[in-house]
Amino acid sequence: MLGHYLILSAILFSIGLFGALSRRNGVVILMSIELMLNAANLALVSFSKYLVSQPVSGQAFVLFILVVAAAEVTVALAIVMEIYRSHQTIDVTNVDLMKW
Amino acid sequence: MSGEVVYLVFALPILSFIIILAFLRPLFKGRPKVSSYLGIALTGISFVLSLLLLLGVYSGKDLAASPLLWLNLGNVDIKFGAIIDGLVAIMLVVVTFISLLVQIYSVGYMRGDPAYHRYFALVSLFTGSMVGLVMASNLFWLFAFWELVGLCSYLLIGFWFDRPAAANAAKKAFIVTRVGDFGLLGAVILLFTQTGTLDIGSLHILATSGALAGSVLSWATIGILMGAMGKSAQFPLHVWLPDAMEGPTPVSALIHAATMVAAGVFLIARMYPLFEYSPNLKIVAIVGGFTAIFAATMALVMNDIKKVLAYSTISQLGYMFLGLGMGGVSVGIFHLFNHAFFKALLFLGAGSVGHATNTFDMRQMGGLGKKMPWTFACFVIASLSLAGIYPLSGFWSKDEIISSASEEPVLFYMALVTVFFTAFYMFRVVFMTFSGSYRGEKEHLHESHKEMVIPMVILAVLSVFSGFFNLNGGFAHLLGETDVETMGIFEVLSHPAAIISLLVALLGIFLAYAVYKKQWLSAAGLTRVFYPFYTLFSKKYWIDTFYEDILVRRFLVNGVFEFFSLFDRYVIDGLVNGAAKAATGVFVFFNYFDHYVVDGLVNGIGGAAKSVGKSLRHLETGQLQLYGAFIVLGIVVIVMTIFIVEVLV
Amino acid sequence: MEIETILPELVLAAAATVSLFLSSRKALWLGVGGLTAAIVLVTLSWGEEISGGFLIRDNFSWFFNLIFLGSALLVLLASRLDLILREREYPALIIFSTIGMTLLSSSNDLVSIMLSLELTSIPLYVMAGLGRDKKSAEASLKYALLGILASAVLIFGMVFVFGFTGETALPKIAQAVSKAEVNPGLIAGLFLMIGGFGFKIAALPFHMWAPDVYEGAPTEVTTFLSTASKAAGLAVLVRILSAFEAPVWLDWGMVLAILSALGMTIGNLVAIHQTNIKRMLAYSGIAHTGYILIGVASLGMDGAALSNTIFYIVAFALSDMASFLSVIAISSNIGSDDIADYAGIARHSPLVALVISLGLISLAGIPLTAGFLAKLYIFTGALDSGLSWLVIVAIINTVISAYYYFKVIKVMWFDEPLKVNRVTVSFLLGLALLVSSAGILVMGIAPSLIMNALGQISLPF
Amino acid sequence: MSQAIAFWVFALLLVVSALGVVFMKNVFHSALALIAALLMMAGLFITLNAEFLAMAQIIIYVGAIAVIILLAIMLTPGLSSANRPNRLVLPMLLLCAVFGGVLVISFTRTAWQSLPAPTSMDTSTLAVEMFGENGFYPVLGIAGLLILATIVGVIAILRGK
Repeated sequence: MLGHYLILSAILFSIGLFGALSRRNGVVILMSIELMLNAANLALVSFSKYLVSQPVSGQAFVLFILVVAAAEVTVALAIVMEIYRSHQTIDVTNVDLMKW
Repeated sequence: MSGEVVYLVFALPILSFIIILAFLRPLFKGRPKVSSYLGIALTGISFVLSLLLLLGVYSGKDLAASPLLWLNLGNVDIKFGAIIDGLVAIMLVVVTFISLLVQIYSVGYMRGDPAYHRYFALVSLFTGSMVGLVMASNLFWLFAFWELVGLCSYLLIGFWFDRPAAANAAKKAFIVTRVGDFGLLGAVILLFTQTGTLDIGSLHILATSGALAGSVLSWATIGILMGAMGKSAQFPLHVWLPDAMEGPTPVSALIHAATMVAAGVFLIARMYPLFEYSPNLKIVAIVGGFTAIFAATMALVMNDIKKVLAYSTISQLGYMFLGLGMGGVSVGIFHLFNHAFFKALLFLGAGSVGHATNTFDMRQMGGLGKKMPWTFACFVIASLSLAGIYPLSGFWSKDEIISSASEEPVLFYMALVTVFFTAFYMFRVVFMTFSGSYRGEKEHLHESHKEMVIPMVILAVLSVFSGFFNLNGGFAHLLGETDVETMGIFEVLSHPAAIISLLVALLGIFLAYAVYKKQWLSAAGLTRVFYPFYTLFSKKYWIDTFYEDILVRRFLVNGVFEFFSLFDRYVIDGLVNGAAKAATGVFVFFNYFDHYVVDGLVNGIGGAAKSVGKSLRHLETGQLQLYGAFIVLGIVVIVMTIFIVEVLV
Repeated sequence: MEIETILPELVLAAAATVSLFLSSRKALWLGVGGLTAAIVLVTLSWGEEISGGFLIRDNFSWFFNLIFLGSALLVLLASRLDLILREREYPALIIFSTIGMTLLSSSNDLVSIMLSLELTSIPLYVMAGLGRDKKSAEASLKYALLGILASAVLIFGMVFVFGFTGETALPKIAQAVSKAEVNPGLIAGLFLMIGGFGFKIAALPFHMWAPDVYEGAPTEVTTFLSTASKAAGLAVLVRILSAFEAPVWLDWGMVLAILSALGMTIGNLVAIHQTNIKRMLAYSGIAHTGYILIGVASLGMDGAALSNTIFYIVAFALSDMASFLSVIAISSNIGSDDIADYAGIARHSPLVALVISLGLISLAGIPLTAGFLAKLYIFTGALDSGLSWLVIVAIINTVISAYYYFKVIKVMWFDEPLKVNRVTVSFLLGLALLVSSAGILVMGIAPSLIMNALGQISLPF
Repeated sequence: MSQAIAFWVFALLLVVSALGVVFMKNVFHSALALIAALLMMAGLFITLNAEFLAMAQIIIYVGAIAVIILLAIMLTPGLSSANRPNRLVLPMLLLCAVFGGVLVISFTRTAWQSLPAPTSMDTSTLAVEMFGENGFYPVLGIAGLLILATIVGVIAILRGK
């Protein structure tokens, strides 16, 4: 059963990664990264159910990942809104004033 | 008091140099004296500290300074440490004391010079580097300070660099001493590769235990001797020193008495165990004996008072080498010790005379004894001391050298003849300068400022008494020699060598008296009789001409320099251009690679509908998602490679 | 956990929180005071070792804490007054980030590493945007989105490690890892984490954000990013790697060596063609991360590698600090970051030109500066660990890098001046410049001063 | 058995809604899909005996994070512009597929050190783990500072010039 959960976690992580790397909309990128963090949570919880001697340290870890995710998404959302204010777009492919 | 004080002796002059250059020169433009006060104060403290060190060593205290670790490379530590023994303590006292007096004297002498700050900064640096050289416990540091001393003397000799003569003299000093330095560098490298250490103490132990012997030791001592000959102006590397008179006179005093030229003698004394166990100690004596008489002959005929003193220094340094080679460390260093005082005094006196008359040509002087009584008295005392007249300081050390040379008849007679010459040329100077009537043009001659006179008086007192230091063997004892023959202040006159050299010296003074004071013999007549010799001496044996015309101009300029410029033009430029082209090429390649291959790959995979060229135009970097892709790609490549290498295989 | 374990952090947190309620100037001074107090506290704690579960305060963390606090203090002193007046949260953000760094270098547990890494990064994402122009906003966006992505990758790496060892505490992880057999999960976990930290320290190929963010962010923030933030990433990387030292089949040393070679080469080659000085310094920083990774790569093999690496980090931080602070001084006067506009600056502002030249000379690794000895130590250490091929690459790179550093120096000292306005430097900025350039010289001339302290640092595992 | 059924249901819905997040044309719909995915995740947590986490997931993720995102999208009209792929979509797909493959290999080929039987757990063991002796509570301080820094940061950003 552990293997199922882990493979699901890997799939979820890859979907999130794909979203983060291929979507133009900044907010969608953020949401995709949330999916990646959720994949990590899933793997952690399943580890703590099936493997780990201290059963819940994985769950505690998850709680802190929730904090991190909340903090990250809040700040990043504010930054995306700021970008919209200055660039009139949240298409990240158009944010390329600086290059090479 | 702990031995670490020695680092303070070194640091204070360096600090003075830094403060003057960094703060006083920009901030106190209008009040130059601030620099001199700072230099004098810090050097004064240094002097007091070295005196304390000397007293400590003298009273037999075991002073040691733990080294400061400077650099640690793998297994090799390069340490900055200090040796504290009698030799170092004596040298520190001499260096800081002469430097202190020279700086006090310079307050008057350099008054009004536009580069006053720079002067005091350089003198401080000079002092500091010499202190560093003296105390260094490691040949690496000794060599570093050796070069720094050379650099400082270059800067000070060329202090008035707008005078071409000064600039040339500085260059000459730098280049000629560099010839010797190559020898020293070779020796240092040789010793390091053969023994793996540059610590002077360890080298001494290796030499005395016989672990270091044979051709290595022989070549190393030859190299060290070359270095010493360059710095201490021994034949044939003596040519820079007379020209070095172009610097300010107090600097000449410093160079001749305590810093630059003393470094060579000190180096041999420092590395004495190596010389003792090599066959080359005799060579030191021969070089010294020959240089002594050789330089004295040229001093006979010079008309410039500072040139006479310069050749006299070379000659006296020859004595020191002779003393080191025949007698031992204490004999050579004792002469260095005494010589420091009276030679500094002679230069300061010459400076005082020159300051008054605006010339150093003795033909433009005469009769100054009445106008400048203090200078006159001091100068005569120093001359008597230099001539080796009982019981002034020069007598004692010179007597030791001559009696130790008595084992080798040839060297002994050369030394005696040199005594005669020395007495003659010194009193030739005294009579030409101070007696008779004034022949120059400048009027209103008067005694110098008191800042200039006081150091001279102090030195005069020391020139009289410093020789008594070794009466009961105290000096030799300080340098670690145990079986010292003591000679009382009167018993010494029963010594035949002493009597002979004293008589020879008096004969020289008498001859000078006869020719230049009473004119019983005419100088012109003497010149005519000894015409071939006169020409030979006054042309300096054509050695300078030989170096400059034949070696430098014909051979170096036309041959070597031409070769170097060709080398420079074709090889170096070619290399540089080639490297630049290669670098550009790599970058261009990289750019192309990036532009066509990387972008092309990315597009080629993705651009099913679009043509590659069109995509290239649109696919720009600056895309944050591309950056993210590289993060992921990096991890994928690393992990997959490791999987393939470690897991799946 | 004893209260004195986190006393410096408490002081800093109090200063940051209170400063939010003060006027900008007072906030600045409170921040300076808090940082100074923390520096004093950390210095007094030198040599003590307090171990408290999630945090371990040993000499390693004390020393790195000094680097962070010192950088933060210098950056705060050097910040332009208009930035401080306009952004009153700025001192608090810098201090929050610094707290994150001090905790990060002391963390002994994956959870606290994750949290303090976020505490370090989030204020930096915000500060990158404080320039309040398009470039600055863009820098902030790129840094934030990529940073979050990298931390998601990092966290996933931690998940693997947790899954394999069942522990979050590093000592226990080290224990479990030392007994492990060849194992894909552990490999993936370690390198996912290296990817996350590699982002933080701008190591190739995780570096691509750096030039854009360095260029767009306010130079004060860039300075902080390139010194303190990079050092923080390296500190935690070294700590994590030392827990993974035991298994021979997990050859991260070779991977880091290859990344190092790539980073040096590409960083230097691209830096040559930069026209913006901040961008040039960004690529130079990528190259220097490569040099530092030489030391990190030889951690397992050479006993002196740790002190060599930290020496390099300090030397690089000081040199980069001197360069970037001078850039602040110059660009706030001439209003440009283009190297071409630096022409002849030495004519009318020789002191600032001197400081930046000193910084660049040290970055290039010329003797008598910190950078030279740092390179010397790292290279000799790598030779002892048998990484001679890497040393050859590094030496070639050093030669290449001299080209673009000296190009800037040449422009400043020998080109005809374009603009006549003199670069004026505020007292505090001047002080910061003086401290950093004095540091470069002192380290270059008397390295034993700092090397002796570094000798007392050891790895916990 | 019932766990297996629940897993498959939640897993399927999770993957579908995750794909929805990425591929929905309308950003607003993407956000709704995110909420769905987060709820599915909570369900999976329950199958893993992590009831407290499931609750936290709903309160924090759905109740806070997702709502913030929704609010931001609704209040800032520009943010809801269409969710289009960039030009690199196919290489990215390949890259992510390879990456996912690497993750799956790592997960499946690792010999996880399994324990004989899953110990019973409930919320009280989590509480002990958090607040008991050697618990995680000191780290809460860092988490608190993190939140504070975040708030300050957001204020600094949105206050504007």
